[in-house]
Amino acid sequence: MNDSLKEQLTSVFTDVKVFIPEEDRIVITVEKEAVLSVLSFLKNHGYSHLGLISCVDWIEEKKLELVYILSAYMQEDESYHDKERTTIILKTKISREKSEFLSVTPIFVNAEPYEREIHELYGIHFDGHNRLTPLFLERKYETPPFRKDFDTRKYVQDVFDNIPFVEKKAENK
Amino acid sequence: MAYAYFSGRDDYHFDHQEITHMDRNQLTKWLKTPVKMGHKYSLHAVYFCTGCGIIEVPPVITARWDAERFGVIPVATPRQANLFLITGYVSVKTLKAIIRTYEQMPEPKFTVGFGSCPVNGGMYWDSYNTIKHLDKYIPVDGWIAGCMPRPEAIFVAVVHLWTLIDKDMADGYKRYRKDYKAYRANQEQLFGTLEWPPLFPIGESK
Amino acid sequence: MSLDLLLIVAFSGALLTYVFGKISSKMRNAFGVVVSLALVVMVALLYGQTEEKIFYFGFLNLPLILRTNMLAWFFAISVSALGLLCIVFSLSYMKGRERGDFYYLMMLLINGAMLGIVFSGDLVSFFIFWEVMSWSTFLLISYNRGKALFAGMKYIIMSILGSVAMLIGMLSLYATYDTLNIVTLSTLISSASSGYLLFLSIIFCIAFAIKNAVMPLHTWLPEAYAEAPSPFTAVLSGMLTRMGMYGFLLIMYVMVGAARVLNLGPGLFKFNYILAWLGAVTIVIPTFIAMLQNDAKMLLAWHGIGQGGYMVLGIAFGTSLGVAGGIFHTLNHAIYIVLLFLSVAAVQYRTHGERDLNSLGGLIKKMPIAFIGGLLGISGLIGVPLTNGFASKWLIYKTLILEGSPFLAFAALIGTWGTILSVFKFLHNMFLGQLPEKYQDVKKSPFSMQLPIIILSFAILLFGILPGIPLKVINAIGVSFGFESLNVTFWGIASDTGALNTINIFAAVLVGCLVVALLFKIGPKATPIAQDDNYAAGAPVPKDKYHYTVDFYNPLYRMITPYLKDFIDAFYMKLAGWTQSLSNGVRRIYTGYVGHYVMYIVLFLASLIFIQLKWSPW
Amino acid sequence: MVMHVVEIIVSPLLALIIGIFFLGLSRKIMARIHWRYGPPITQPVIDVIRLFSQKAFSHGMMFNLGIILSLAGSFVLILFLPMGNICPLSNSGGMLVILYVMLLAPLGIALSGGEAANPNVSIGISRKLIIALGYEVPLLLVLLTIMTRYHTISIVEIVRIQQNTTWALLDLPLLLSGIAYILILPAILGVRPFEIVQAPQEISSGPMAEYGGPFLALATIQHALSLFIGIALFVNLFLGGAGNPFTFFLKMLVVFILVLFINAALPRLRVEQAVKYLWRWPTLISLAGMIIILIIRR
Repeated sequence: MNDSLKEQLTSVFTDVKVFIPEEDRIVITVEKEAVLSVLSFLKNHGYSHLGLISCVDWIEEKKLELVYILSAYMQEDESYHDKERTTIILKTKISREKSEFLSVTPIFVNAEPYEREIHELYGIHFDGHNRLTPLFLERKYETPPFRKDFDTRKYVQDVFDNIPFVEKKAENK
Repeated sequence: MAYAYFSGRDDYHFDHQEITHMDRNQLTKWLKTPVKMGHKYSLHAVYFCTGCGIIEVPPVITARWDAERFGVIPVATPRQANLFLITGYVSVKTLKAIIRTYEQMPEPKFTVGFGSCPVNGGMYWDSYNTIKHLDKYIPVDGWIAGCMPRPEAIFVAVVHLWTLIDKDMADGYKRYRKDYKAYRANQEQLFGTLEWPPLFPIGESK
Repeated sequence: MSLDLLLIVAFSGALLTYVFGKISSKMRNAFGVVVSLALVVMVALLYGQTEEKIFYFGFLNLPLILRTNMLAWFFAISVSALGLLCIVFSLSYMKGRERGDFYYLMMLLINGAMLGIVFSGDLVSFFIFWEVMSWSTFLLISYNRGKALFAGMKYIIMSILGSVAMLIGMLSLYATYDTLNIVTLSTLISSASSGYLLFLSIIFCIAFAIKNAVMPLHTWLPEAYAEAPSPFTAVLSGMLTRMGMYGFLLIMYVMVGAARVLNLGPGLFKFNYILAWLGAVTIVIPTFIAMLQNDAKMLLAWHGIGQGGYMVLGIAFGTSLGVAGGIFHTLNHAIYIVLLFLSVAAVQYRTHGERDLNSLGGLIKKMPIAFIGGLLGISGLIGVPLTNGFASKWLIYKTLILEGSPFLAFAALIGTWGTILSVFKFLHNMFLGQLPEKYQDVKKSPFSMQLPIIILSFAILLFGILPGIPLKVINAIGVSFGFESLNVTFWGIASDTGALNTINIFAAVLVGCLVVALLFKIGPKATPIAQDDNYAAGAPVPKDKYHYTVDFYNPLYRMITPYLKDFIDAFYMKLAGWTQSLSNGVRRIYTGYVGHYVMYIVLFLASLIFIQLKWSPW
Repeated sequence: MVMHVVEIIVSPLLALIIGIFFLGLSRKIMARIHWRYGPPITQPVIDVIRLFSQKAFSHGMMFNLGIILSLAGSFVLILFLPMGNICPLSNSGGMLVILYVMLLAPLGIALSGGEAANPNVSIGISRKLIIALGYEVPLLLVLLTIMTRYHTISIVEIVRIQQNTTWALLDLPLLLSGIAYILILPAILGVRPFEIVQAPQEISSGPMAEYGGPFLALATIQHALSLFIGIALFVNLFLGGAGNPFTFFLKMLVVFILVLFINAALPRLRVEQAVKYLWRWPTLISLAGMIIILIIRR
């Protein structure tokens, strides 16, 4: 089954690398241009549930890697098909300096909050996303806080440790 | 020990002799200091369950460790409460709600930080989004250290709170009124501008 | 003080006000107030007199008779007093509106017409004044055009139907007894056959039921109240609609007489019993419809219908307590409904005519006087103890329970609880709750608006705490109808099957409030905070994002809405539609071609000839 | 005369003590049902003392007046209820006044809460009024049935007649009405399954949401009094009142513990469900009772 899907993918798309690390898991690595088409292809093949979008910061090779995790819904209650057991992990890498990518909300509507989160924490701008407003954070960060070059200690010292203890302040006065 | 308790004040020393024990049935004390006794034995709590501490609260208020024995019950709104229990780490966004809720509680009011995170950040000591010391923003009368403290720790805290109330040392609300300028300054340094007006006139605080 | 002078002052005053209006508006306002004040004084001087004046105007050689007695005085004093208050209120309400002279003319004309109705001693003058009142009411209802015109149409059509019914009754009376003098008639009628009396009562009661908006003849009222200019709506709801009550009393207890009217008709279907049931229906259904209204004046209008049910129920039940309760409730209802409409008018005046309950709110700090008026008004409407509505309702309930008709009593009581829901929504949505941003700088209402509101609020409390004051007059009326006298004290009714003693309740409430206030003072003084500083789970309550009194009773609405449509109104509308199309069909006959007319004539003659040849009737 | 004044002073105090005692008892019994030790029975007193010592926040004039009005209304209502042989205002309007004075308490709370523009308060008020309309329908039917049966509108008379003959609950024609009243008693007292108004988990205690300090203390006292009133009315109407306050108290205790078990056993209904229930079975039963009475009187 998975092999058949692999063949289909490789036949349809030119620059996809598909490998199956273990049973029920397919890892697809594509160039960022092909992501949308591969996603819609997979969706048409029944993998219509976008479980998660996450992001990895490969700081050495100056890349940000976006990871889309897809799975299929159960067809009937009695038994699994191995298709429904399968989890598809679709990876693509984009440049770190010019961190822009296309939004997948046209294909998966529920990608909206995931992309807002990634935009907030990794500073990736998604074209075609209708509201990239802050989701979690209260404060503004000059470098997005989940990037590896964000110096947490320094930030904490600058922000939280700079706020004095009230007792000391009262003594000083 | 699964927990340690220490006061928000430096001059409070952890001493088993000084600790007030249950004196709810001593009528003379009721006649002498009704207000203190009332506050000791009817602590209506707002459990501000920010993090993992939420797990410790249900056993405390239900059949296992029935906190209602001591008159400690959770209430619906801060207006009705006089004990503010912050269980778990405090993120920047949560702090806003905490300050607002604290200012909405009627005086006298007592605050207890539950777990290591509100004390000094705990395991979030270098997090980009978790304020480390809660008592920089609102006054805290007592801490329950530990990650996580056992539910009994809450009762130890309550007993220590009785002692503090007896000794007039549970004066967090007075400190807040006295140093309101400093507290407000800290809050504004963190948030920029606050969208609610000052609780007390700034000029009054000296 | 002579009656003809009173009426001359009333009508000439109205005309002179119009004339002065052409000169200057200030003069007009002053003169209008003076005239209505003079009317109050003159009526007040008539207290306790019984006089009768006969004028021969040679109109069908019928004498025009004016007479006064306790009943007439009771209605006249409330008409003139409330008229005065509404005129005073209008001073600032009508400022800067077009056709002010016309407005004042009509107000004063209606005032005079109502005085004429209650003082007229024969049916001809009664009918004339009645028509004057109806027509000028129509003109004022359609004062602001648009929807108001439609409402006025609805009103005038039903009112004409009523007048026709009354006319038929009068003609038959004239044909039978050859006089229309009420006093003479009341003596002559007592010997008439009960079938004829039933006919009379029904034909007249149709007329008065339309005016008093008894179901199923109520449908003109809601739009009329909602669309008329607010101070006039107060007059309309307070006194003008209640002329129907005067009519009921006139036909039932003055002309036919209590002895006969209470056992007209067969067995269970006695005339007054059916009327009482109509009253009960009129209480329940409009009260629940009022709950669904989102328009302040519409809501009050439906309550106007419902409260009318109490009065009809009271007087139709025909015990001394019931009749007293019915008459007393007429006065009380007049007071508090006028107060409520004036409060609404005050709010409208400041919020640019805003009537929609869902877009008002939080005005208590801005317009405290209007709020007090609204609060006391709804208390009277509900019948909270120590407000006037309670005393009259108490009388009605007591007689209903003790005379063994608990179902009527149940209808009355459940009507009260429906009232609570809807009027609390009225108060909450207007004065309590969230203050919209756009009303942040609303000012207090001007003094000429506050004065009537204060006076009426005071009256509500006075008649609630000392109901004996009006009850003495009402008791005299009841005695004149031939009921046994009630044991009226200043603070209620003494009786062995449950007495009413408002002074005790008053003392108890007063002391209770004082004690609790002292208790309240024990604690430290509360810190005042802003209205929007609320606990909403640590988040700020958003301003103007939403108005959380919209759909105040949503769960209840979902349950009861399907059963509460105004089916009767829909039916009448359909009827009107049919009539219109029919008359359109008839109009097609007049084509305008001479040939067609000639053809009609020829056909007619041919038919005549045919008939003559066939049956030879001539 | 002196006796009268003494009664006027004593009966509210007695009612207050009994109500507060009931509050404490309810918390204790509920705790035991939950297999907890529970607070001391004086816990409500401690709470009230504590609340009176706190510095509350006030939203305005009506916010203060409303709560005062509501508590005063409850105190006044107690003066109309015969408690054993104590009834200060026996002939000042009878049952009808009681029916209407029952309004003052919720009306005061509603006015007071209305000025605090809190969404939860508004929701709680509307729920309170709806549920009141719900249980008033059967309640009115029951009361009218009793008043028709005994042919008086004075509650003292009703109690006296029952003392001379037998309890209304055991008087066969009134049995159905009694059952209907028992069915709606939880709704009148506002306990589960009708604890819709101040549902702490849902709308953060509804009309009480903005009350703190002395306000909440007065509200607590008012709650205690309303418990007393609801049960005392039932005892007076159906359990034949009592000759002296003590037996009266015992009867109330029995009824209250019954209600407590219902409260402990059942979950909370939604508003529509509650109103549908109240308008179905209790209404039908009380209607049948009224029809029976009417047939008997004919």
